[in-house]
Amino acid sequence: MSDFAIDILLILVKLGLIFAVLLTGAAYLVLAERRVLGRIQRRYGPNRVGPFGMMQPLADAVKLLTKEDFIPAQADKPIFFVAPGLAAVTALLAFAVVPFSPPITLFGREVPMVVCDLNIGVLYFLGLSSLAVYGIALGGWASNSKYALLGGIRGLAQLISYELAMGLSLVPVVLMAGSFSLTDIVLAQNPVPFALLNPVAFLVFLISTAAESKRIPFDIPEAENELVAGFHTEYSGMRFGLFFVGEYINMMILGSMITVFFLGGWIGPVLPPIVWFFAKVMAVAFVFIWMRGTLPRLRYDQLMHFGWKFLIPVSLINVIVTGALLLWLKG
Amino acid sequence: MAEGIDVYKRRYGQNPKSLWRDLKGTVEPFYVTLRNMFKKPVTYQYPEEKRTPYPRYRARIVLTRDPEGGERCVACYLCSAACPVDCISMQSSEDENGRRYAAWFRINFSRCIYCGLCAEACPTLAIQMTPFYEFSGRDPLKMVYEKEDLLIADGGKDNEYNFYKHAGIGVANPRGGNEDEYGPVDVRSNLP
Amino acid sequence: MPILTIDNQQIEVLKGTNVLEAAKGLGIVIPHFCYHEALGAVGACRLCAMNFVEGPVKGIQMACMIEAKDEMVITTTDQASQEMRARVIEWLMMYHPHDCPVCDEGGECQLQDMTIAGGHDIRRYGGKKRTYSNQDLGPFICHEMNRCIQCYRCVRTYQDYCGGTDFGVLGTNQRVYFGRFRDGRLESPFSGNIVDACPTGVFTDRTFRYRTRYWDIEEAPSVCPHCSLGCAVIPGGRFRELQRVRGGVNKQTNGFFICDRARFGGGYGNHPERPRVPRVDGAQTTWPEALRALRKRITDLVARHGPGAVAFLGSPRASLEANYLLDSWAASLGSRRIAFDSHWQHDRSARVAAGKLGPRAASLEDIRCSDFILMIGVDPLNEAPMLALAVRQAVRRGVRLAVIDPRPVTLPCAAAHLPLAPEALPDVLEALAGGDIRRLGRREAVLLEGILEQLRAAERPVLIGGPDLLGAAGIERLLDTARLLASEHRPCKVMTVLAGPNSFGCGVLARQGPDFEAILNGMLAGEIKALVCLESDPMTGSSDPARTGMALGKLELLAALDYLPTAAAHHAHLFLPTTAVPESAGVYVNNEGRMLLFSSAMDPGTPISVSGGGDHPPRTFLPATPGSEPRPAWATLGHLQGRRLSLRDIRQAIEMEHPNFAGLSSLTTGGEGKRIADISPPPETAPEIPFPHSEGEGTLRLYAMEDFAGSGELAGYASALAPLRPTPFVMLGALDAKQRSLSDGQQVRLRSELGGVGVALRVVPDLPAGIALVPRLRGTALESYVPGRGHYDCQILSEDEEKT
Amino acid sequence: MKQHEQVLFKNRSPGETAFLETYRKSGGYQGLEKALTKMSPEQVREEVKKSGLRGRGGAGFATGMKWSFFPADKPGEKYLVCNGDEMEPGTYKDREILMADPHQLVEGMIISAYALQIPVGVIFIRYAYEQCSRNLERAIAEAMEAGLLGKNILKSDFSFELHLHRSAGRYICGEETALLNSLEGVRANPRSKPPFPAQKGIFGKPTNVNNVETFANVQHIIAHGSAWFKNLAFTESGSGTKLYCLSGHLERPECFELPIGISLGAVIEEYGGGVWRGRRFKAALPGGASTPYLTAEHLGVGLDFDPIEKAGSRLGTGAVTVFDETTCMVAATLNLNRFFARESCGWCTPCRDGLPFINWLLEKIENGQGEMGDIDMLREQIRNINGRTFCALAMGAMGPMQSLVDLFEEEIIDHIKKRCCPLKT
Repeated sequence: MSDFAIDILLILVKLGLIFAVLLTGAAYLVLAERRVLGRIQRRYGPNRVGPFGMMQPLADAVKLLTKEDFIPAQADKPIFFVAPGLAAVTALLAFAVVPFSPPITLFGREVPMVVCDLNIGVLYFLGLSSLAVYGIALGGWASNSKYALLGGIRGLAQLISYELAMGLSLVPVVLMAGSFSLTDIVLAQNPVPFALLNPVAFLVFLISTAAESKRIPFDIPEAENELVAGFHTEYSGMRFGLFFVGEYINMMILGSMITVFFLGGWIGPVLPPIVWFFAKVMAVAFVFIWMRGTLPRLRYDQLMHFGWKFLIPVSLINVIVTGALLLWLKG
Repeated sequence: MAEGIDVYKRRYGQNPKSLWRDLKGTVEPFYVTLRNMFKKPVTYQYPEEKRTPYPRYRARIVLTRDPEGGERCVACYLCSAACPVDCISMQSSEDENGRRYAAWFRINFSRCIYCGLCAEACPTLAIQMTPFYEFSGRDPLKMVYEKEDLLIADGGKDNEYNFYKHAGIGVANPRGGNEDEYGPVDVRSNLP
Repeated sequence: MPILTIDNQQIEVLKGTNVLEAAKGLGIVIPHFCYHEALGAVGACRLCAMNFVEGPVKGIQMACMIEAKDEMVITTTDQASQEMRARVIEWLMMYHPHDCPVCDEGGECQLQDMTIAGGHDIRRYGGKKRTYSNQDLGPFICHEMNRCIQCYRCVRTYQDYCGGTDFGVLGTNQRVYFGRFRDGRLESPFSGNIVDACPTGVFTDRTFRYRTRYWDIEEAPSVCPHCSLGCAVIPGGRFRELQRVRGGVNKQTNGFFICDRARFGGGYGNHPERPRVPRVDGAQTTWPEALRALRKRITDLVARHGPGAVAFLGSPRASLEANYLLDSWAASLGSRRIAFDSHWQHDRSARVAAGKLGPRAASLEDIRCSDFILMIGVDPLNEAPMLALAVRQAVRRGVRLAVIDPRPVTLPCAAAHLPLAPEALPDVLEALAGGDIRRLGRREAVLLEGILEQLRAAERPVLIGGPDLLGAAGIERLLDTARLLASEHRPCKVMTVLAGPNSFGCGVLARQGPDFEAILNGMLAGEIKALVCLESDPMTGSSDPARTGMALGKLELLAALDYLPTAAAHHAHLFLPTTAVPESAGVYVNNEGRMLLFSSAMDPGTPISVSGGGDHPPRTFLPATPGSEPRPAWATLGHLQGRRLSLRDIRQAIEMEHPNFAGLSSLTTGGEGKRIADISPPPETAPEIPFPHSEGEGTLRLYAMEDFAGSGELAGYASALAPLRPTPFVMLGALDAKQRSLSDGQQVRLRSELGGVGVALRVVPDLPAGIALVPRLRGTALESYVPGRGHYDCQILSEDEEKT
Repeated sequence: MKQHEQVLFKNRSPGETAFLETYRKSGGYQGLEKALTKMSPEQVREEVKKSGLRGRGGAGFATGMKWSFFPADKPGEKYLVCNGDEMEPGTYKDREILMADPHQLVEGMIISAYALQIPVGVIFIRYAYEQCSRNLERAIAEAMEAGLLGKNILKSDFSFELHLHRSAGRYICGEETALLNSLEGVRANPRSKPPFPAQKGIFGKPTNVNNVETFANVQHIIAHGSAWFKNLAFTESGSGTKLYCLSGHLERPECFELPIGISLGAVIEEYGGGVWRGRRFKAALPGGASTPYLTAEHLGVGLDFDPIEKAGSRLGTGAVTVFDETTCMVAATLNLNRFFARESCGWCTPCRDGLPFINWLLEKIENGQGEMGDIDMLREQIRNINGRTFCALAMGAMGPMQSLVDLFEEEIIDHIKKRCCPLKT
């Protein structure tokens, strides 16, 4: 067996693993979210299917798969079919560059614990998160429904707006790490994570990712009580499921990104690195859920106002200040 | 950012306390929700734990009878008019004593939303809500109740009321025979 | 045109308008009970109190009693007038029973509305309530006196407006009672109007008793199909059943009221034997099947025998649209054999009226406003009841009324009656037109002299005639007389009473076309193989039922479109169900040429009371409504011609083809309608068909006449009218009766060419000698005596004579 | 007891009726002769106008004025109607006239008919006045026989026929338009005014309606002149004499003919013999059941139209009903109101249902179940009935009612506070 073949095999195994972990993770994240929200509201949440409701994700999946796949009469069918997949796939692809552990040695081979350690990982991540916009914009457009269209347009505007702040908040990270590779960024955070070194960038990134994932308090594109269900109003069955899963995968991706960029990735004492990594991701996910249970939805103008007039200026200033400091330090 | 501060100043003046209040207002709820997460849920675990509803709980509808055992319903159509989901239908008719009653009376419980507007509209206290809420089925037709299914042998709430004794048109009592009435006028006499 | 200010808004009203109406014009509706537009203001209820601040009268006054004058300043919202209204309502409600749930008026009760509007919410009166005993007022009206609020509307409607005498006010003070002297049916044929007039539930419709609530009824403005006057009615249906009919408002025709035939005779569409499913050769089938069969059979016949083998029969009770489509269907097949009324005399009369009536046509409103009325050969109460009421309104104003008719014409008002034999009527008309009166008898001459004098002196005289006795020729002569009597400054208007609600429209469509007599001859000769009947029954409708029956028997194809279980529908090889009037929309052209729109109040279908067998509705659910197969005749006829037409399209097509109907497509329901333009040239009058008369020993000339509830085709199928149908009788003059030593009430034998029947004898004092009269009563032995056919020779024998 | 000049009661003697012979002896039919021979109709009307005669039927409208509205000079059907439907509680003056001297009415009507150029007259008399109508029948027959009635009266061009109509018996028939309806044979409901009877009366023809006493005065005015008539009265504004029917708690409840303007106190003390059983005076109805009460402070008021109106009441028919100190005014007024409620024709709501409502209120108060709010309710009822009904019947009922709440409010409050009638023993 040639090295190349083994490399390919390893990549496939990693891919499979990541795929399985991500999908089950997303599914159980749904359950976790519902349980946590339940507790915040002093109820139990789903606890009927299996012990502690553990089988709930399975039941949901079965339900979604068996539901009627409904297509509106005047919908733009090809786009309507593609949009949910686009949303889920872009979310999944981002994981290709996430390193969740230092390379390990397996049968004498050093195996990097990342599908593909791109040297421009940050740019890859930013590019994919821009592509995610297409999923909802096209889904909203293709439904031929006023609610979906409005949701799609809102999503478009929101995602593009917050991408700027997100990108700008990553510039200090790259400056500090001196690399676009995510592995390098993680390694650069030993022993002090960037969250402590540059809390402003961390907060801006946290808020922007929350907005990117369209979660409360930034769920303007869905906004049930204004737009029924926003861009996925007309979707049902597994197509809706793809949107739904995409959102939770997205949440995990963004959690991983926060971990990688600001929380020091797998780095931590005592426990094996991979456990650290997942613990940090879960902590971020919990923060997102907690936020959802606490904050009310922003108004559309407040959202835009906050993004353009506050986050972007703050992150710009932060870039300049960080750059100046680094110059002075290295100076 | 500069404009953001301007807006902030316009809105809150120069008072730094306002900024503090806003920050606190953003962070404090996180504490509140976190605290609640560790309290015991208030949920009743329904099929295992059962709750006794209050007597005025609005669930399955019944038709009651007056103290003499007659049907209280006079088929006035007010309940069907009040019903927001149009689940009540009936046909009024007249018996040999001049008493108005429902020839048939039907409530489609698979449509009913138990809002209680019918009971509120009922002028004769015939239609009443009971607290019996464990009431569902898989066949919609089995949820369509006819008069025979709805009638109970009781007056329900306000047990003593008998509409025809107050109506003043001489169905239960002879004409002019209610306690708040004079006897029928003799129109052929001009005597006082 | 006084200008006055009400609640700070100015309004200009016609002189003589009362303040209440003026306020209504501004949208300020003040509660009132005793005031009614048709009955006038009497100031009894004292509810319409307003505060007159400036002007000729001051203080709290009853708005209905005060004529609007310039410079009046009135408030309706001030405390004093509001308090007054609240107190009046309180007084009215002192004794009102607590029975709204079991009252049929509930929901459309003016008292309920006014009580809320008047601001009275809690009964403060704590004393005992007055009660009354009720009366049995017959099969149509329910009486519940405890609910009475003494607005006097009923008695003003019944006595003053409708001229009834058996109902009135009894007693005084708070014991005023509205009823009859003793129990019994209200005798006036307009008795139902007190149901509409009563603002609360004292008088309710017994046929509608406990049937449904106002809010559950589907109502739509419609036109009464029982006679040719085109009265506005509002039928109401629920559960696919006609529940009731109430009077509509059309100031040009009926005004506010309708007759009992219109009100209680709406049940024909709910007849238990109504055919609701298409039939081919006696077997029920589906619509597509039936339509295909009809089209195929007719195409085959045309192919085999030419287009002349197919004849068509329209109907005066079918809508204008349906008749028009039948006409265009016939034209598209190339058949010119189409008639619109199987009754020869009625058909011809309608054509004459349609052609020659012109601007001299009198509406009922013209009659109410006229100042001299001459009725000749017309019996309004039986032929067109609301005409009698219109005439009464004129007579109430002091207008003179003369009636020339052999029948004992009963009217709800005073009239000078000149009983002349039917043969003499055209002569009378000629004499009136020409002024040569001398050649008539002395007694007649004296009376006619007086009539002629008044006719000449009157400013707005109206002549009224009917086709049954005058015939088409007589109608033509009546129109000529009116033309001669009119001058430039003085119109002399005419009203011709026609047979059906759309006779006039049929007359316009028929023009010079053939009549049913020609078609009948064609059928008998075997030239015509097929007849398509649109909502008409030549078996009973034509003037000679026996001959028609024979002719129909020779047909290869009899197709009928109808909603009644008529004889023709029963015998038809191909039957297509149509919708009854309350279920369909269309246009009728009434006897004065007024186009009147009616719209559909309900959908056809088997009533729930039938499908549920009187108990609760069946517990099965079907996607289709049972019995909903009937389709509007116009839709079916359009379909048969392969045209998908809406009513609007048809109306526009009618306008294009017949410019007389200009404005048809812009009509709206519930309006006053629009008179059609005149036809030119008027159709030629066909020669009269003579009926042989053998002046044998003891032979009488027997004329059939209309009966209020017994003669009409639709009325015959309305079960509610049964109590109004008389038992068969024959009328004979006092002299003739004496000659035959017969007495009033005696059971006699009537023998004529149609056979012998036993009937009761009614002796009438001033019937012309040698004449006997029978009403046409459907469903009895007198069914085959058709009015307007001319006379039958008959003998009247006592039962004993018959035996020997 | 001071004797005043007797005009209408000239021929009155107990138990007897003066007919033609007696009447002629006392100067009867001289007025008619004078009018027909020496005077034109205008002159007669002028004389009556000058005399200041005011209608004696209750409303007190000047007769001369009323006659001037009548289209006397227009030809055509016209009617003269005498209102003898005397049903006001306490009033019996017409009966006294007709029992004593019926020819006065006949002559008065002929002169009036001459003055107004009316060919037909009708006397509408109360059903219960059986003897009176017999007297009238005889008087009419006698006058016919003597050529005083019928065609060409006293050989002049003037003809007049007079009919007697006995009412079927209802208080509302005393209302002039209801009376006309009653004469036409329809329900005796009042008609709306305008049009007034002078324009449209019976069968839509001009009709003049006057009271018995008014007509009876006409012939005396014509015979003796208007100046004489005017001088009969005590007061400047009044004229003639008036029949005062005394009733109630008096020693001598009889009918007296006294000059107009005599004081209430004088009538009660001098002619009525004072309040009975030595009790004190509490209140009086000065003119029948439809006039407001007068109290002790009004004893000096002259019984004439204008002074009584100033005192807050009306002269009405001059039927003085006196109540002593033991009378419960609530009960007395309730009794009056029951009468009016019963006699309502049933046409308009405030009268038909408003009066029974007040009955219930007063009964409640009288039985001690009243509440303080009831007085307000009573006032509110009076306010909304008074002047807002179709005819004047309910307005008449509100006369004593209004004065009850104005003058005797204390007594009503007493009823309510003590929860019983304080005067009931």
